[in-house]
Amino acid sequence: MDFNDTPEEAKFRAEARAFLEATLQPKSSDSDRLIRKLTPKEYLKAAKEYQRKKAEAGFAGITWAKEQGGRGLPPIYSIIFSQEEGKFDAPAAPFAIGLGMCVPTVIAFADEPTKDRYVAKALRGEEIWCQLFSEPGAGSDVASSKTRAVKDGDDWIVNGQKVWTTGAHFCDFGILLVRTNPDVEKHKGLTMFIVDMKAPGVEVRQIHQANGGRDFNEVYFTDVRIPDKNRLGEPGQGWGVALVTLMNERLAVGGSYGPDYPEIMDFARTIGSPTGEGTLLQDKAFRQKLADWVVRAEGYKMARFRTMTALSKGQTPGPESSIGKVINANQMMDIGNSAIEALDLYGIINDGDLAPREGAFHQSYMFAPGLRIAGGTDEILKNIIAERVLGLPQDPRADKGIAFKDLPTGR
Amino acid sequence: MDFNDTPEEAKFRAEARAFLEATLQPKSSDSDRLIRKLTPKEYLKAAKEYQRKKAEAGFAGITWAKEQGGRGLPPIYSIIFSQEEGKFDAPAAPFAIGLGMCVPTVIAFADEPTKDRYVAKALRGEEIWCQLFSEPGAGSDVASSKTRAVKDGDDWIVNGQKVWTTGAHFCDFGILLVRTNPDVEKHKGLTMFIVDMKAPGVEVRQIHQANGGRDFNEVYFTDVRIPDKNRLGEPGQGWGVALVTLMNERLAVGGSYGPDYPEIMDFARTIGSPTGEGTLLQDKAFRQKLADWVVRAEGYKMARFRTMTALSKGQTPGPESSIGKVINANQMMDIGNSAIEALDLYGIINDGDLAPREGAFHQSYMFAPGLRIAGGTDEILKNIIAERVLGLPQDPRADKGIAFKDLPTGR
Amino acid sequence: MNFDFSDDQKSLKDQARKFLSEKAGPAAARRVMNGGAASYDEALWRGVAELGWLGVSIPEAHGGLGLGRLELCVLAEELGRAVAPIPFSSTLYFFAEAVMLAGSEAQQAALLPKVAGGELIGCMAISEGPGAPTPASIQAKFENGVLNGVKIPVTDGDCANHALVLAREGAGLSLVLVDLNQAGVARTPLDTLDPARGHAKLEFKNATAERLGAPGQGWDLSEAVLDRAAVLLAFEQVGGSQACMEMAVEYAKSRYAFSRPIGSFQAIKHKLADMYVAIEVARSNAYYGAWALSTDAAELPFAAAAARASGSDAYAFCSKENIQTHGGMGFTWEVDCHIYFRRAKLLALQAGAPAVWKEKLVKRLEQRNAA
Amino acid sequence: MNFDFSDDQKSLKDQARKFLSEKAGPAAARRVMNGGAASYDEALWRGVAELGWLGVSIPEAHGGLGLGRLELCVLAEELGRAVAPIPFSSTLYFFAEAVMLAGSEAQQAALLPKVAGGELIGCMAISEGPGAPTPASIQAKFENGVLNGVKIPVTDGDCANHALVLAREGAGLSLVLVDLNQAGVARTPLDTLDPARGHAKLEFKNATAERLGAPGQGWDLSEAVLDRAAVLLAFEQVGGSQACMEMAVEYAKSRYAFSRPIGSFQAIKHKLADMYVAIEVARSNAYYGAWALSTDAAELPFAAAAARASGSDAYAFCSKENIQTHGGMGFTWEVDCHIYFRRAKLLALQAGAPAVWKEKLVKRLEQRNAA
Repeated sequence: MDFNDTPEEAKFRAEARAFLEATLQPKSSDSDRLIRKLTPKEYLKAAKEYQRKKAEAGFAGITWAKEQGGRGLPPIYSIIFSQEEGKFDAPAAPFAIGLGMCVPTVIAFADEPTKDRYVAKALRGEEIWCQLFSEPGAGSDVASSKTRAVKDGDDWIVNGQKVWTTGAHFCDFGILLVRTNPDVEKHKGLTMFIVDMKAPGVEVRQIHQANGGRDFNEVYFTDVRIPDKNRLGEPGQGWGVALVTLMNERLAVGGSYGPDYPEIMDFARTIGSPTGEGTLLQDKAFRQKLADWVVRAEGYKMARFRTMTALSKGQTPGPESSIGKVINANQMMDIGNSAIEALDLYGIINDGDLAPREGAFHQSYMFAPGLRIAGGTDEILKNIIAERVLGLPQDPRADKGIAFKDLPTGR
Repeated sequence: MDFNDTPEEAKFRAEARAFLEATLQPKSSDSDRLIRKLTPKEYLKAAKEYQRKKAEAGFAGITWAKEQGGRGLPPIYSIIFSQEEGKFDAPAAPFAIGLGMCVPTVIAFADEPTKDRYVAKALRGEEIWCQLFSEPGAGSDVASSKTRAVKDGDDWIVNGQKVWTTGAHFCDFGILLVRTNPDVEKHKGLTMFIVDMKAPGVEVRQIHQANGGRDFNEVYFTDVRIPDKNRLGEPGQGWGVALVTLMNERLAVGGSYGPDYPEIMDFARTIGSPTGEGTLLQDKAFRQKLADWVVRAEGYKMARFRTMTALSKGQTPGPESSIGKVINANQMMDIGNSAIEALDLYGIINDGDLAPREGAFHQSYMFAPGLRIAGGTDEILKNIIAERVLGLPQDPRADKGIAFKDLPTGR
Repeated sequence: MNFDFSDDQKSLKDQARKFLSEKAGPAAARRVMNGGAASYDEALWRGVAELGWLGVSIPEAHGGLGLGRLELCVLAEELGRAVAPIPFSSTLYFFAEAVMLAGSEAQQAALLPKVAGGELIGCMAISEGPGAPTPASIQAKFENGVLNGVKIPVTDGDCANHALVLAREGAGLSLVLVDLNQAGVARTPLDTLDPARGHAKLEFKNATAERLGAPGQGWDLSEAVLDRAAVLLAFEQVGGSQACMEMAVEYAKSRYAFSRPIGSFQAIKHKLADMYVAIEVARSNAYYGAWALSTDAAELPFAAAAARASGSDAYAFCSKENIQTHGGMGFTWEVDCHIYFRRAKLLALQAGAPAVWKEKLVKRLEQRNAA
Repeated sequence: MNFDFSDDQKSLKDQARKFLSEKAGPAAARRVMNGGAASYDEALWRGVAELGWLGVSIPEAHGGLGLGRLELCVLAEELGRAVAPIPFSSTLYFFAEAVMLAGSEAQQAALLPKVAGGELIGCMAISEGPGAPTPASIQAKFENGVLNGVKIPVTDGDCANHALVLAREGAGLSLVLVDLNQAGVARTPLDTLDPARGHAKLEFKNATAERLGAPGQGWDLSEAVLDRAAVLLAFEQVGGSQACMEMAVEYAKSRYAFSRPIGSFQAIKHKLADMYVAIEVARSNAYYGAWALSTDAAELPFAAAAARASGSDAYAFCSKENIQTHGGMGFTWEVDCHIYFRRAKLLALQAGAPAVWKEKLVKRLEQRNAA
């Protein structure tokens, strides 16, 4: 039992490190980051530039097959690269979903000409992709999507709305889950398409979030024409295609979000305890809570090392990696809340300039409620663990054998 | 807003107090209680004697109609009596279920001759009643009882098993929920009977509990004959009868169980903190937990005063009183656990003689898991609150329109 | 046993709910959040004044209705339910309570009628920076009728025209009364987690001020005021929690997932049942606080701490899980969940953080047992 | 990255599970609980000795297999899973670890072969009464090779033939080795929450004893032993938690209520998912502890505290909710739920209560950051 790379992994890590040092700046203070210093437009340009260099150096599509321009390596290698990349100020975010989830789906389901058209350009960062699954009426139950596509000659005509789309405003293409047959069971009437985000009838609007931010979009489709050759998989097979995409989502193992126990521990040294005796860090009640956070954060970190070990041995991790978000989102909220309450009334101030240190806790406190929902609510993730890991029976299904158009919707 | 009795209530309280002082000893140390000092046989005798005196003094069946030998007063008066009775060493427990739940059901559903036969004797303490609903295969889902009753001339012949019956070994009669028609939906094939616990074929066995105690019984029925005149309600109407019994159960508002915050606070003064600095009561972590217990215990106490106020105004409290057990059972476990862990390894000792003070915490820690289940699990109580108080939809029903005999049982 | 509000008080409650459902509610809060001219809803404030609510707890002799604290509790619950964007709590729970508790006859005669008439917005200024204030931490200085120092943050400090300020006077602390509309006072508005309520930093440079109550009594006095405010804030917290639960229940009944109302899933049902239990506990403790406040009972410090601790916990839980129940929609600005979530945090901090009150609760329990 | 047990270690695990599922498990625990002749399962103990498990961590030079700590962790998990009623932890995690850590060459040569051979049952005696022991609280006294004092409770003190006792020696504390089969030692068996394991009160009256390690090093030494035991106990806790979860899952699949398996109700599903999460966290921390123990890493004190804190929490939760999942049946003596519930409490207390370890965890975090 050890934390060491295999010789091959160590060699790869060294190569990656060399490439990154030659290409990027090490991570610096928040304010110096590219994402802060550059305009969105400049940042996107830098991101595409960086992606091109990754591709040229062979660090794009690390796990993809060679014939797709990838490197054909096991997943552990892309984790090793991310570990190293994480130490630098890498403008990689805009490609995460496209190359992590969308293009792999294209590779899995598109014909050769289609792949030739899209895959290489995506890998070289020339085109960015987004994922269009969730709808206002189809969140946890994404298979009940009702955005409609109707065949018209060699085209399909799409009308409807998607929501919570990351990066829709700067993306070139998306994979789009639509309803092509409302007369069959909900899982059987869906079809997946490649959609040109610049096509007429596609309208992107930013979502104003509860925390004040605007990180996601709504995408409206009005008589948008999609050629049938952009179809991924057979008509009615869309759900199967979507499952492959979501499977890839799971492999993108989530890290920590915002301040965790080290940050609140530093903070606790500098603030008085609620009882007025000593610092917060000296407060026994805080220390017991801190221990719980440490145990969860370290436990999660070690669980990821176990996952990496499995990957390193060529196994693919299952839904058990769902535990990450359940732990982290709630811990993030709990830690943010504890820091805010330790400030007493001063904690209500939400002004990065006035209280830069506190700012991080406010941000994570206000973002955490969203994180408990995004990419699967706590409740859905616990169902996944219960059913797919522990093998418990599914919830009773109210939609068995009922055509989509006849399903109760409460409206 | 005040905590005072109305003049009538005050007058009644004084009468009750006078009767109790003349009849009982004030509550003394645990070891001096009748329940400890007397043999079970002697205790039962004392209980019957006390019940007779209550009846003679007009403090039995306080809420019952006059023609049933009751006093025809609103429920608040029986709560006032219990408050006063609680200050004395009253051997009242053996009658709680019979007079609280069973006999009121008899009164509600039996014909005059039957009532004449049973009610007065029960009220005077000459006969004790128990409730026979739960079965090994029908706990939370008591309507799926499968103890069978088959008509045979003017009798019914009963076979099956009931479980978790309090006092079955000393009871004279019970109300028994049985399946008389398995060919209809489960709620429609049940019938309620009065059963003579001394009848041939009735066998009572004590249950050995997880905490080591033996407070409940299993009752086996082998070809037990019950005359049709002992039927309560029409054949197939048993579920409606049972609901009336369970409604009365709810009115028997549950008090606190075992040591609560005052006891652990006293205890915490005498034991060191887990950090080795000062006493447990001085430990800030303990103090925060203590505050939560205080808030729940006081909140529950005040909630009961609100219920009493409603009763005092002639309203009947609804299922909201279900919150009591959810709060108390978990708090009891939490407090017991905290006391045991504060003792460190010494907490493993479970010996009343060696550690009398600790004993109470051990007892409640070991009994609490049962309390979370008895009389409705936490999960069932939360469903009741969600459905009957908040009006949320029922869980999907898998048994709609299916005959009892065809219901899936997993066996 | 009559542990409930009277019929008159209940009809005041109904009247308040009717009025506030038209004039206040999340929509009004949004108008202020989105940065209207004022940092509070002036029309709503005038309406509340016209209804006489500002005088409910103020004696008739001083231009109030002289009804009492139970009526104020009733209004507090409804204002909390309506997340009302007005300086009601600062003016009545803190400022007016302090004046009635310790103000001289002259001070009461000068200030209370203005409060009752809606001409005076008051606030209380204790905090001077991060962390729970202690007698030792207070730096603001009062001497020879002049106040110097900085208070940050001050709830409603941006719109109030009078403040009660905790400041050093000689060896001890005193509570001093300051007219904020004077040269010696500088205000800086602050961005907070609850933009529907105004907050400011107040800087005093040789500001004219007068003491309220005896010199050196400032800390005990402000603790006494906080106890009274705690009960009233607890009712706002109960009202807000109730609003969250009702909002979540309605959504859970109408929102379908997997072709069922999400309220038919136990994960949601039990979440909502937990809200109900938390609210029942908080409400019952708040009632006890109301009784103690209205009768000036010796139990007030204990009851206030219990009411505040459970009120803060209930609102934190209900506002958080109301978002969760709404799923993605709950995390959008357009849906009202976050307005309650923000207000819950303000109310939990306004008179001191939950951990502070839990410690107070235990201290008072020890004192009660010692007594 | 190779953060997992080796294939050899995994096959040892399989072998252990196979053996223990036949020879141990709740049934064996019940035999001891119901008060057999001995306070432990002697046949099982012999079987374990024959398999060489008692020598797994002991060097070959002293008659062991010299495999190491990872193998011991593997066995600990399986013994925890099987709620084995034998003095394995006292003998190996505490006694043998202490002897290997601080025993003289002579002491090791004299004691370790007997441990490996199953002739020596050891125990560790620190507690002298209610509450967490501190350097100041220890009263037992060792001088001139003689021990006096009382230790209560001592896990396996009723069946052990040797004990390591923490006692005052001059100004400091020392760890001393006592043969329990001598006139100067009186044992009184104790009733405990976990009757499947023996406990006793040990009274020493001029008992012959010898020091283990340097004089005055007793406290630090016993802390070091507790750290090692903490990791191994954490594996027992993980094994026990896993057994509870599997038991609950099986029951939830087969038990029907409302004509559905209760495992199809989200209240049960999410309860079991919470168990799974708690176990994954505990297991991962335990693995970290195993790595630190097996490599004698500087991280051991930190890793041990994290492993113990999460192991105790996980087992407490899983054993409690396993009862709840079983409903009424879960509260009967005949169903095994309570056997795990009882063992969970013993394991949470055996090397010191959870709150003690959480405080240790934070202290060590502070030290690590300071370093």
